[in-house]
Amino acid sequence: MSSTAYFFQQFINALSLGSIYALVTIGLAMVFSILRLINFAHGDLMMIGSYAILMLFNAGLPVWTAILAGVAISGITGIIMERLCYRPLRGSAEMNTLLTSFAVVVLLENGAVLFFGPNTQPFGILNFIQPTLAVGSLLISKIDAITVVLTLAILILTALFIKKTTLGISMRAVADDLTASQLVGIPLNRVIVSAFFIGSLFAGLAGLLWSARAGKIFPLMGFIPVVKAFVAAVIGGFGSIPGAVIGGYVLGFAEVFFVALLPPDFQGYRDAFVFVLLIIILLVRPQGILGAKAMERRI
Amino acid sequence: MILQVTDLEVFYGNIQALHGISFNVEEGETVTIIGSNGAGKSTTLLTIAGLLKPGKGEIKYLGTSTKTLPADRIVRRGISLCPEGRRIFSSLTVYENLIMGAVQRRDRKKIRADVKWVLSLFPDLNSRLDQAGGTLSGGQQQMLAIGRSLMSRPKLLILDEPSLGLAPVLVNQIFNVIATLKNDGTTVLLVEQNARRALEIADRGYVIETGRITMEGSSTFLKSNDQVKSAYLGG
Amino acid sequence: MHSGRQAGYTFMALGLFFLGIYLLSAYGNHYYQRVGNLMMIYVILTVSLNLSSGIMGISSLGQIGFMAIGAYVAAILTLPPGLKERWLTGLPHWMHSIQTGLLPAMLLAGLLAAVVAFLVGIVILRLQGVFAAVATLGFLIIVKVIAENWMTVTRGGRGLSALPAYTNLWWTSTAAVVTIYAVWRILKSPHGRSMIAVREHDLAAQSVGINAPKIRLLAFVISAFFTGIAGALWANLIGVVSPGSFYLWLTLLIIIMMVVGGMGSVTGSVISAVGFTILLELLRGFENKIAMYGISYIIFAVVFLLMIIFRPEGIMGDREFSWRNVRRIIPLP
Amino acid sequence: MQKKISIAILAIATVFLLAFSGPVGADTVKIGVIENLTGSMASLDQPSLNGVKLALKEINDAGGVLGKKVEIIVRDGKSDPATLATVVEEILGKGVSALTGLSDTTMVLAAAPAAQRMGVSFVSSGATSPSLPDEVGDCLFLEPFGDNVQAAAAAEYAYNDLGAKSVWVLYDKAMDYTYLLQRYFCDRFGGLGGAIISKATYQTGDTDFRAQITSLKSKKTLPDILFISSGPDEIGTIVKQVRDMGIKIPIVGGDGYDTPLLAKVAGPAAATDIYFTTHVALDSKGTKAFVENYNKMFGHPPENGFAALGYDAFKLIVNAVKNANSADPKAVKTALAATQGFKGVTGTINYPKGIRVPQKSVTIIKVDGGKFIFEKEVMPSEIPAP
Repeated sequence: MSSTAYFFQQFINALSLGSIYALVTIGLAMVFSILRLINFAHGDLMMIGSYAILMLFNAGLPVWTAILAGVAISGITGIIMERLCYRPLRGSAEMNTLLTSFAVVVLLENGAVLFFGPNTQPFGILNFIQPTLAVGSLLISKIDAITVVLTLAILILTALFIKKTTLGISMRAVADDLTASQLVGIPLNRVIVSAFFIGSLFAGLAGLLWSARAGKIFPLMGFIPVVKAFVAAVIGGFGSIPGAVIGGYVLGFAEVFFVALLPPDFQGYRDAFVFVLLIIILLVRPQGILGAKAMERRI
Repeated sequence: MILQVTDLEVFYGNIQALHGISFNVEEGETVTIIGSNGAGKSTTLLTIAGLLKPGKGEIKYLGTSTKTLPADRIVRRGISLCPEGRRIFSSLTVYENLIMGAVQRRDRKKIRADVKWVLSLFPDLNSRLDQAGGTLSGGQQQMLAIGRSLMSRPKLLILDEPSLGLAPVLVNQIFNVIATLKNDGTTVLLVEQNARRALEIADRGYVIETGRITMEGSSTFLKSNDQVKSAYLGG
Repeated sequence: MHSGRQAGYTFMALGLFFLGIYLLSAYGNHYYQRVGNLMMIYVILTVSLNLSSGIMGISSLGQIGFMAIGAYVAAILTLPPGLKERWLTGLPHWMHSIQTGLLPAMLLAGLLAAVVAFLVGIVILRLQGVFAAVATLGFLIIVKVIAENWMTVTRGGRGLSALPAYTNLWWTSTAAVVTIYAVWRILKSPHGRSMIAVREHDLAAQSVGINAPKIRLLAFVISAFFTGIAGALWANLIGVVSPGSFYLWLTLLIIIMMVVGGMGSVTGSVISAVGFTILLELLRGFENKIAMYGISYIIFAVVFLLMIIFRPEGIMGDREFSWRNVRRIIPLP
Repeated sequence: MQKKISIAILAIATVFLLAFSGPVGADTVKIGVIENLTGSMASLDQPSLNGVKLALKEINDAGGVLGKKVEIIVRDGKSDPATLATVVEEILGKGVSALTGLSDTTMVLAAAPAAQRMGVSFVSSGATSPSLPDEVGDCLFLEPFGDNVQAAAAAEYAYNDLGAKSVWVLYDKAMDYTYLLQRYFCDRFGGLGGAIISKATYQTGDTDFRAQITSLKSKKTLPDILFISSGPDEIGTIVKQVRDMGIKIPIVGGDGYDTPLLAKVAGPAAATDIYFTTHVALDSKGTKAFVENYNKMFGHPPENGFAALGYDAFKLIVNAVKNANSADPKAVKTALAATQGFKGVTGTINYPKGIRVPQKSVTIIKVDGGKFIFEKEVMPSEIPAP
């Protein structure tokens, strides 16, 4: 394998990993920008979406129906989560809502252990599109290709939604100035519920892609992606949706090339490196690498 | 009577900000509330707008109570508060800011017509529709804020310190717009530190001090009152 | 009430407490002793977290990182020399022959945790609110990754085992009493008042001459010191330290204990740590009875959610225990 | 308010203290089972508990032991050392004859010292670190073979039977088991004259191994085999991604592969040309009954090899109780140490004098098209020191 081919192969790895991070991060950032809530339970929506898809598929639904229904279940779970756990806490200290989201994680993960059992389960429902695509000496797994294309499509749709629709503009307005947006008559609950719903849909979809790549699901699967998405959100300037996307890709690339370029003895330090990066960004560029001036006052 | 406030009491935690104030606004009137900093003017307005919940008292709008309604429902009923400090959406464009003012409305065609109308009131904004709100000058931001409030087509427009921190030329411009609105028949509740200008334009006025209404009457009466003169009109 | 009499009550209460400890160590079975030890360690952890998070208001999710540091320091110090030589080749040579007792191990564990807190604090304490929370969570993960990867000093994922079981109820209860006393004294001192002032209003406090960054760092470092000691006690109680032991579950547990007890209340932290230790054991018993494993954590999470929704200030708010209040319900002499 | 709460807590505490200090009956033989039924280890330990339950049912259906029924006292360690150290005391307080359970070395190290102090034997059902018995003491027994034995068997099989002269190693850095396995493998493979091209690592919970695999692909000369040291939860994903990226080199590994997940996650096409060492071939005659009964009792076949290990460990203890003709922990310990020729599902167990790691033969399984095929049963000729 030539070094250029090697580089491109790693590039594709990073692109597809970054795409999933971006999908997860958008939901996290959307909710954060509106509520200043870091929702750790966001990752568990990936888990719930994946389990729902698998169960519906096992119950005999056609693949695509199962996927649509499963992703929808993830979205609805997000709405329920907001209604039961976060709405009663609206306006209380940031730390309290953060801790609440931790408690929700404990609740959902142990609930899943109880309900689905602790064991890893194979997730092969997309296996019929498994084979790889050979481009020259490059091998692209089709699931990667789908991930990248699907993510791009969603990103474009999201951008249009945020830019053009009243609801999208409302979300930005609420993120900008909560008080003023109430004064002009933006229905706050509807905007918050929408943000949770959309974010949770994306989480469900990311769960599908994540599980399809890994080929398995387990009750605790949501935690690592949400922590990573967290870092991605910080890289992009917490709360900014374009930033979330860029942060997701930057993190994907950083992780892949960290492992690719460093000797094995240091590969284990990957996550430490990721978090050192996070702390440095928080300190030096708290507005994220996008650096929009408007983000600064968030800190 | 479009707005009737009775014995309103508001608390911030344990601190009482309003000690039972009462006032009313008739349809088509322009009413001003004057008072010094911290007297409770903004608190009163935010309570009417539904952002603060009253401890005691009643707020009646067109005969029905609004004190338990959320802010967005109050806007839909026809009250629009243009807040102190403008609070425009700085990362949204001027056009988007205006659209947000009409977020409760569904009549797209009329909204577009109203954007034109607001732009005719504030021609300065015309060339900046795609500019981010945060990049506007202070005066333009104030115009945008008023314009945004007008976009909900309110029956009662509440303006909180619209002239604060503006150059005299701009103050004139703002008050001219208020006069236009008044002539068009909009009911306006105006809170101002610039009491002289406020009393010039208003039909009636109230004086608020440390959370209580201490004086009320027609603008002419207040303008000629010695206490008002010495405290708010610079002797 | 006369202050001398209050001191008298306090000494009597302490006497009773240590009598209880004596009875438990002499006659209690190992299970109750174990629960008692863990209870005391949780008291230390919760009270010291309360100093930095509750009283000082630093949103820290990284506290358990200091516990990990303390536990590893103590483990390395108390590990039998033969094993040290075989496993920890990265240590300087002179350390291979050293095996300390618990007291020096505890103190050094606390000190090193404090030093790390000082260095980390200089950097991280510039952040506020959720961003501090994120950064400290990052610190926790970094500590775990280092513990997993620094093979020649921490033995990686395999952890350090065969540690002497030095820790007993006397050690843990004494350390808990010392921690409570120290944090209480800090809370009642001018430093404590400065901390509350900075927490309540940073700028206002600075304008009256309080050095806010310094006082935040102070609280962070002292809190890390006691947390490090708890880590040392834990290491020589359980007998094995591994990277996964000091992670999210423990982090969440002590934060919940602190919040439920009341952020800012030392009394609340003690009540809550004691109460939760018992509650968790009871829930475990319940879980065994119905054989639905995992339900205890679910109940635990629901209790916390209800608490934070309906009584966000916790059991005690920021009030403290006083003999005066006790006299109101129980007629003391 | 807070007073009421503290009084309530005191009351609850009292009730709780009373509730757990009931008298210990002598009409049953009690065996403690300590497993991580929740948390990160649950996917290994829950099947292990199921194995124990199956064994219990079979034993009691056949009349128990010493004329008494056998009773298990199960506690969840929650994959948390502090909880483990607590629940083990709780179980020991109930007068058990012996303890079993746990599939991870660190977890055993947290739980077993208390048993050692009380002189109650602990048979680790799943942990395979050969140095474990020496780290804890004479009460600790391994049911499975040590990692050094299976790694040596894998190395000898790779070198001699597969003709491999070079290897690329990928291992999980966060697990004791995976670290030791690759270390012993490299010791033995190097000792035979094989070359270790390079090593790469990952951590439990990772789901993306492409960066490591791509760096393997970039090597000038590819190795003859890949030795991938992984736990049961990751191996399927790794195999899938290795094969997805077009690498057809044979893969060799240890008993972590012994899970239906390998074939199911990777898919039958990818799960080919894989060789691993394990305790037992689940399709062989000796295990057929076990698999069927397990299926009958739990509604699904064994999740992984830990089910069989838990089953055997429990029967091993009951066998010792029978041999000792006593439920006294000391007698059971002596009988355990003297175990010879105990036939379990996972092989025949002998404890040589003074050694509490069984001398068991190693089964080598070949995976072809997702099917596990018994290859051979071996005893390595040379075993690296623990």
